[in-house]
Amino acid sequence: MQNNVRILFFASLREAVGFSEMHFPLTEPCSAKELQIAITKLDKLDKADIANRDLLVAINQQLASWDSQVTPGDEIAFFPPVTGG
Amino acid sequence: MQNNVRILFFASLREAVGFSEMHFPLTEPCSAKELQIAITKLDKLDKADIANRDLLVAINQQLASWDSQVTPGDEIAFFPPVTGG
Amino acid sequence: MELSNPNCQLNCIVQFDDFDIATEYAKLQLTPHCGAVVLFSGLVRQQFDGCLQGLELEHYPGMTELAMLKIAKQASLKFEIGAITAIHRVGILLPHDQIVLVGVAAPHRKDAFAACEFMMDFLKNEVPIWKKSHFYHQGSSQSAWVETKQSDVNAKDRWHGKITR
Amino acid sequence: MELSNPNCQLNCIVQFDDFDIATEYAKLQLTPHCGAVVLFSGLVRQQFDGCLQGLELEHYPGMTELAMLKIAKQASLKFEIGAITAIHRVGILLPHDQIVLVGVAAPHRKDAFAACEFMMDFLKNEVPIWKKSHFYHQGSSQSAWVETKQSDVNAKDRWHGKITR
Repeated sequence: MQNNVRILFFASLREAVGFSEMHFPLTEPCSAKELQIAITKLDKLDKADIANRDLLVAINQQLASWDSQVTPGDEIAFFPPVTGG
Repeated sequence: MQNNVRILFFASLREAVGFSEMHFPLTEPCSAKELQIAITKLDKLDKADIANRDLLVAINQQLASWDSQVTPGDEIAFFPPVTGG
Repeated sequence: MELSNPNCQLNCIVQFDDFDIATEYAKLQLTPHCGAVVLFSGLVRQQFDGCLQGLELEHYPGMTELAMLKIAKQASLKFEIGAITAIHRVGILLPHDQIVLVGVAAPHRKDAFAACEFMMDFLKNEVPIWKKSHFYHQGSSQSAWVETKQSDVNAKDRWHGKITR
Repeated sequence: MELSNPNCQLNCIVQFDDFDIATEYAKLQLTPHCGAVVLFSGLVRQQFDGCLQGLELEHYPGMTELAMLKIAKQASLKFEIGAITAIHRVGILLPHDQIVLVGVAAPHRKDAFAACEFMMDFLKNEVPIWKKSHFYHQGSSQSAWVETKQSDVNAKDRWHGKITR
């Protein structure tokens, strides 16, 4: 059984974080919001100010709400509002 | 000074009339409706049943209302609702 | 003579020949300050259970061009756009043939879409062109003038009261 | 997995390469029973008083394609259409370059216009692509991430409550 999640950052958030991908230990399901709060406390994400950004979240490549459930093994992406088209 | 108008017919009306163009004597201004009624009485337009058709009228190549004024020398066209596009 | 926006390029043509959408698009693409191009192409749709042989398009030479240009001028005043191209074919057309092209270049997509739809809604109701269908029915060739659709009248009427002339 | 209309051909692509609008149009033109094709092309618009050097487009590989297909499936259920083509470019693009193409073939123009606009309104809000502007300012090269426009959010929101999922 998997015991972590893969976390991706894009665009201005990726630049603020300084890297595009990390793994984070997770053994129990939690909400996307709880995961966001948990990683905000990491030293290496200190300067990215994740808590105070207007972000979207995707779980397994689908846009999700902040109370959606994250399960160990999932791919989670945090990113700013999109500007394609 | 001119003493007639050029009258054009298009599409199903042209087919009903049997020709596409005629001249009609006109020495005084009248309304488009009055002109329509006048030509309806012509023997050669008898079968076209102009009075009972759903027609549009253009005066000098501009869509016009039935009370618009027709002046000697004008080009008048009668035709069914358009179906281009 | 109707007013138009002098900063909007207007190009209205009636022709027997086919048109090339790529050529018209390439011109629109170079319109200054434009980020959006919307193209509408109207095609001869197969009908009569596949028995349509073709469409014959009759028009009023002279007035057709004036009527198209009048609509394009109205669009240039009503929307923020940089160029309009409108080409309408006449003559005999076969199934899948191109009938009409309207292309609009604009800074933003909302105006490009709206102007293109406005052009088509008025072309359908105010330009002196008539279609006659030629088709097979029970073994013989027949023809019938296309009837006006109420949906086309309604499509035009929804713009009323909003038109800048 | 979202439902879609099995009679509607869906073709969604993300690519670095440029696309050819004539090639995509030629495919749409052959869609059975279709009388209307609407194409939208989004271009890199000159900005910053002519000092834009280019746009850099970043995306989320994998999710981008899924998100585009999801919107196309919704459109295929919501409108009476026969085919949708959506191509979005990523990478470095220069002024006047093509960014995105959405093409829709439908029996009638109303659905073709509506589906094309629906696709664009949702592409702008729900597909993970981000633009960064590179421009000259006071003699030096600078860059800035493009901000979301409220008008794009509003354009999407007007469809809410009408969406068949």
